[in-house]
Amino acid sequence: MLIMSGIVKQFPGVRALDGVDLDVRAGEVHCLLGQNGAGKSTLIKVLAGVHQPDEGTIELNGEAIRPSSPVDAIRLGVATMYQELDLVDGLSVAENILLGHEPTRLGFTRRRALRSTATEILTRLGHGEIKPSTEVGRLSPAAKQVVSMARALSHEARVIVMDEPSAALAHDEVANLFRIIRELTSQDVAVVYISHRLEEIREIGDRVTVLKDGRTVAVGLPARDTPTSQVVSLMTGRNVEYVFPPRSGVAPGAEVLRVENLTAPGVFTDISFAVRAGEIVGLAGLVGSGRSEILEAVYGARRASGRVLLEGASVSRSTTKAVRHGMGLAPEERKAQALLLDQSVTANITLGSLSRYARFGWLDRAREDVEARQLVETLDIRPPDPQRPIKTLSGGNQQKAVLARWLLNGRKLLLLDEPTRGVDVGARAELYAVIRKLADDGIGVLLVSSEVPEVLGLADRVLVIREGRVIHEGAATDLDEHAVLDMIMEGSAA
Amino acid sequence: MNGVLSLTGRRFGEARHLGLVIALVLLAVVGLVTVPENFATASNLVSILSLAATIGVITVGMTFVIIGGGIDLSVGAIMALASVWATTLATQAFGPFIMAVCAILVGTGAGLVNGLLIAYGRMVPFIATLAMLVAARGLAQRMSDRKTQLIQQGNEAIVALSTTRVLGIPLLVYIFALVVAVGWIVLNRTTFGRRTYAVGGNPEAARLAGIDVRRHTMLLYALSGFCCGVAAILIMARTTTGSSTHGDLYELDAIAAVIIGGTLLTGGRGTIIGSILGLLIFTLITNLFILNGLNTSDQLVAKGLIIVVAVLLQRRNLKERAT
Amino acid sequence: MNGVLSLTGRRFGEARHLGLVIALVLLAVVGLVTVPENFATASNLVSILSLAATIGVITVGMTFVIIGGGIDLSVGAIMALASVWATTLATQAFGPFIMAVCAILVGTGAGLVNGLLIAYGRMVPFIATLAMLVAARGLAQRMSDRKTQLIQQGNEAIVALSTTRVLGIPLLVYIFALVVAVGWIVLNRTTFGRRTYAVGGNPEAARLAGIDVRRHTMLLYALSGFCCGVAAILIMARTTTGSSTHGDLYELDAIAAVIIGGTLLTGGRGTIIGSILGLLIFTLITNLFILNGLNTSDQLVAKGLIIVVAVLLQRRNLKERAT
Amino acid sequence: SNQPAAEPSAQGSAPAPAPAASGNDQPGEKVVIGFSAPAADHGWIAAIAKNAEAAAKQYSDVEFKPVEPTNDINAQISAVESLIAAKVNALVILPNDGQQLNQIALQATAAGIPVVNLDRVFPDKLAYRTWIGGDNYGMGVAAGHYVGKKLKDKGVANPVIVEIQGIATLPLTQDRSKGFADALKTYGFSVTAKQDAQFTVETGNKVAANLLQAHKKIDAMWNHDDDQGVGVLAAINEAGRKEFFMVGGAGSANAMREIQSGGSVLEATVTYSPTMASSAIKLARLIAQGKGMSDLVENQVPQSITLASETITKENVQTYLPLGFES
Ligand SMILES: Nc1ncnc2c1ncn2[C@@H]1O[C@H](COP(=O)(O)OP(=O)(O)OP(=O)(O)O)[C@@H](O)[C@H]1O
Ligand SMILES: Nc1ncnc2c1ncn2[C@@H]1O[C@H](COP(=O)(O)OP(=O)(O)OP(=O)(O)O)[C@@H](O)[C@H]1O
Ligand SMILES: [Mg+2]
Ligand SMILES: [Mg+2]
Repeated sequence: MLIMSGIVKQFPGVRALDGVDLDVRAGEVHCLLGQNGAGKSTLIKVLAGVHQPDEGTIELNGEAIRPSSPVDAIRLGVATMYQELDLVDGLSVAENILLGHEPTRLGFTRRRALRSTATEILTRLGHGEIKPSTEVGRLSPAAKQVVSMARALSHEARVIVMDEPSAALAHDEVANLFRIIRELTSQDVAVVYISHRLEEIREIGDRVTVLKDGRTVAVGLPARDTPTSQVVSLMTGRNVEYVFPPRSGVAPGAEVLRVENLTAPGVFTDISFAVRAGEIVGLAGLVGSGRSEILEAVYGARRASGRVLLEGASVSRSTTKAVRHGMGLAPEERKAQALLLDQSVTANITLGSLSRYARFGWLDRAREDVEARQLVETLDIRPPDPQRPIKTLSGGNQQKAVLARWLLNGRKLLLLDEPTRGVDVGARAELYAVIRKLADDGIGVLLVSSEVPEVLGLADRVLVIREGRVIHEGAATDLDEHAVLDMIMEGSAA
Repeated sequence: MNGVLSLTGRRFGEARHLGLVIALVLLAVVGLVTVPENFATASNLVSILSLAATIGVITVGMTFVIIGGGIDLSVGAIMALASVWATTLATQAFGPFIMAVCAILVGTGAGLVNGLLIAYGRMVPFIATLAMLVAARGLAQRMSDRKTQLIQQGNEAIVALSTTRVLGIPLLVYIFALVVAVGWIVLNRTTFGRRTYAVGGNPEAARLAGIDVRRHTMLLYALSGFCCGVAAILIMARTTTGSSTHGDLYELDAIAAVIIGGTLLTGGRGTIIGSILGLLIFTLITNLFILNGLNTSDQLVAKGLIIVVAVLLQRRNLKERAT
Repeated sequence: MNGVLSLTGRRFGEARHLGLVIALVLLAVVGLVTVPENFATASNLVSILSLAATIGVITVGMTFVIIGGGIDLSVGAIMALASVWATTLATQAFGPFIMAVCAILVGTGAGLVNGLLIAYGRMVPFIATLAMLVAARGLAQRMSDRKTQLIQQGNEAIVALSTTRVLGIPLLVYIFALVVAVGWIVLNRTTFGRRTYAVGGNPEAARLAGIDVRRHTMLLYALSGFCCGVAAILIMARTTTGSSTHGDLYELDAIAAVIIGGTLLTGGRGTIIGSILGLLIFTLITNLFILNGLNTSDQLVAKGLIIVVAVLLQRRNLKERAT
Repeated sequence: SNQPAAEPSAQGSAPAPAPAASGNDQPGEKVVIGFSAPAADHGWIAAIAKNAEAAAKQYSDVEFKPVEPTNDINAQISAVESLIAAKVNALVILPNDGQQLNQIALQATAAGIPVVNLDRVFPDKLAYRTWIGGDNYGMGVAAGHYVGKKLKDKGVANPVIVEIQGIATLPLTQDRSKGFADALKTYGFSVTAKQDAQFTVETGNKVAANLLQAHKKIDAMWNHDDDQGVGVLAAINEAGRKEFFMVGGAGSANAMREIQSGGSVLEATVTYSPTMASSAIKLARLIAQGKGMSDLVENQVPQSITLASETITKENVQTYLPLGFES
């Protein structure tokens, strides 16, 4: 039904797509796999009319098309959910969902129709509780993702493209998403689905196309039956064990962090726990359970009552002091909270430790460059050019640069909020190894992840958070995915 | 939970204006205490509104431009050019109606040029409209030969906008109110208005959603130019002249009113009501100073302090609501 | 691959400035053609630089503020206030050195107040510095009783900055060059400069990376105030006076120079060199008009057109490089 | 022809200077006269620039070299620098501020270029050869006498006298106000309220509108400048106020017509004539050619010439109307 062939897209200095083929059938879920920077997002942007291809053809239902703008693509029946949330904060949920094709009469918005259409779509998505009149800027990241999805569904589309829709979603939300996708495919809509989570591909996908370095390396693999190892080696060109690094078995050292009765009214209540040197502590919970806020409060970036002790000393609540005392935070939303998009990879990596390269405020740029280059190599950030503006990197590679920021100088405590969001399988394994190695070197790590297996596999100890309270604390080895999910969900329906 | 969120959302908006309203009320109280016999008279209130009318109309256009992520430095100059063009002897020969049409056409045209340069020439709005400021003033000087152009006999209908009163209020105040009302409706009730928020708040998202961002941007500047044209009619009515010196530094006042009214310079947020309240604060300050016989130097110092206090007060108010 | 990439990266930067350089060269050619005997003289070039010096120093501070995500409308007013304060009879009694120190302290102090209001009072920069503009001008008028204050006998050392020449170039041009050089170094070679880009580009990210964003913001405005203090010394040297009217509308010129130089009003990007080139373009335009003795109104129109052409030219050049 | 043109400008705004009786207008050696003034965004200043240019055009031996008018001191200094560098034979300078341009005028004089200082005066007499200008203090005095006498005749006790100034930071504004106050004092009166405007129609309108609200009953008003006076009158008409009389300043043609037609609150205006610019050019030419003023005995042009400020009322407006400038 949709055939893209020989697509080439050249950016200044990078050939992002170098002859890609894609063949999608009506009513199927077609998965697009590839490492960070393989060209997945670029390919779908070509399809969506955002980028014009330098070469290649697109055929929809047997007709050659050449979408020259997003409007064009939408009119042709291609709706897209982009990787980066692209919502307008100042507008309401309903206005965002129907942006660009609002119901109107003589230029006036038909507000009742707008609201009811939005409510309908949201209800269909299982999120009737999101009020259409709420300002989008005030929603949590997860809710924004839902709105973004609702927008894609608001079009009468024959093809719906989803670029990492599950990255910001927790377990139950993903199930919900899959329900919607099945509903769509049953109506013969084709879904192009991008994700780095292979188990999702296996659950929802029909066929898989694999990209590597801007080229198609496999077409139409059966999603359920292709062995993981084959997919991974196609993507990476080598065999990667998708496993967690072994725990060292050494008993954790002295207490690095102690949190006592941390409370922020309405967000989290009475949180107490400790992190020891060499220990990874995971926070599990639903989206919206307040884990990010706990991390921010510990870091001094958010006001809360209670005490935070670092190596026994009370730290005053400012991020500057937190960093000086040896903490580091890799925040959840990299674009909004972590990156200087216009700056080079180097400048982004060294931002948290500038004083390390300075004497009397004078920067030693050569040393800065050398160390950044080393990290780029260690973490395999691609393309491996530290001088490149970071905004030209793919999402996953940007995420690696965010982590790299805190690997530079001796941290005592790292706070990682969804550190593998949007990171591909191969790199994920490397990141796990890096995080484990940091712990083995005596750093305390506090980890938030919406992927329960990740928390269980990586952490030594797990805190389960529900509605802003700790409801369970115990060794990761004593828990399994089901037990955690039960705890997380329990009572949440009420 | 969600209910609470949307509720705070609405309260937030109200609280924002509440701060401005409190500031206005405080200023009014100061007026009542210091000059009781002159301040609260009908004629003084009418006078304040008449003074606010010209720049108020411009402020409406400016609010659109700033919400749409731009800025328009050329408003005062465009108004001057429109007033001069409409009062040349050649134009005046056609009578008051054509003069008004001429002012509006010239204003809209100049705004359109701004819009073209910014949307299609991709110039930074600050620079494009600065260039327009300079050029429009120059052109106005050329056309008028640097003379103040009086409205001739036979065309007093224009001046009548200022001198004719209905229910004790000059016509130009009604025009001001009309522009505000229409502006509010367009911004809040039409797709054009709502899309303005999208274009200013996240142009990339707007583009991906299929909005023609360039065309929309161009129209915003044309709209601002249109408002300048209307303002030119009002200033002609008030001063009985067209002049290249009209509207000097209006851009600063209009932008300040918009920003004090809660619109962000980065675009994507803001309200017409806020801008108008902001403008009324400025107008009221000047009125109070002159009623109290303060000299300009002291006025300036006091004005600076009042702005700071008003804004801090407003912020405080916001914060209390927020926590 | 890497070499090529970083090369294009560097080329990109050059291209941006290249556009400005081309515009400058074109203007110079116009000068050579229209007034061959007067334009390319050493004395005219020195005159251009002297004219650019005062506002140039202010532009350096403005570049920092704008890269840091802010804006400073009060520069001209702060310069005026500093010049008046430094030339009161009371200050003049202490001699030229203390006068200079006084100008710098007053400038820095006023900038610090801006910084405090913006960073800790969380006022929008536009409004806070607008309030400072108004208040500082008012204060300068009060202090000077609205009179121009002459530099007294015995304090001619200040004036000597303008009249003494080394290698045929007045001292104040050297001061200008020094400020530009130091500004460049601070912006490009120190942590302070790097942090300025971070604070302007993504304040939230900067905060989470451990930068004290508020303190840094405050310092940026203090720095801008400091530059205004230095500029006050230069304007005192050039005019032999302190006056509340000095630096009228310098804010617009400085901001325009910064923006034409490629710094974004949204912050996080920009260069000192670009700003200075932008400023020189404006100065050169003025100089050419002076030499050609054009009539004012035509000059304004021409100026507007030249700005548009220069910017479009620059954009075109960029685009060619990009594709 | 070497005779000055009979009619300099069709507009009539630049009055034709009467040909001198002697041979001073006979062409002499060729001279270049540089001219620098503030930006012409004001009727009076515009008239200055036009008059200067028209006067220069009358002489075949004068090359007129104006530079970009500007309101920025720094730029005006630069402009004069360029004229010095161009080695003109004489300079006519109307400075934005005499004190601030003093230094550069000194430089010009030092470079051997005679400077004719027009209107706003340089504090240092070494800075210029000749000064010609209006009498700001005298202008205030003239207005003060008109107002004082009229109120005295009417027998008004404790009159409300309102003054609308021009740009407050100009020394000339302060001089005018002082003359006004001093003259009023001789009648036992004083100014009740004063506010400054910016010499533009619009600011005049704004200030007047507010002042009228501040004072419900006014006896007399003096407005320093007829340019802004158009706006002041509009505000008065809008408010429908008629209980007082008003005196203008400078002497624009428009104000004179208003006086002539009667029925307006504007009863008189005190002159500050831009014709001084024509004279300044003539003086600069004479100085550069080393001639004197032929009506005087002296061989050289005098060091200073002050124009008298005259009071124009309905009675004498006829004679002044041809000299009025279009604001
Ligand atoms: N606007 C751009 N300018 C220059 N290079 C770009 C641009 N957009 C993407 N690229 C480059 O194109 C390549 C493909 O990027 P793309 O975003 O398509 O990857 P992806 O497969 O979606 O990766 P991820 O899984 O990390 O999201 C990368 O090398 C990236 O750096
Ligand atoms: N700006 C805000 N204003 C009001 N409430 C907010 C805001 N941001 C978050 N919240 C609320 O705070 C709670 C925690 O939010 P958040 O979604 O960040 O938690 P989380 O556990 O970190 O989830 P995630 O997996 O998305 O990181 C939620 O109830 C959310 O609605
Ligand atoms: Mg991607
Ligand atoms: Mg979170």
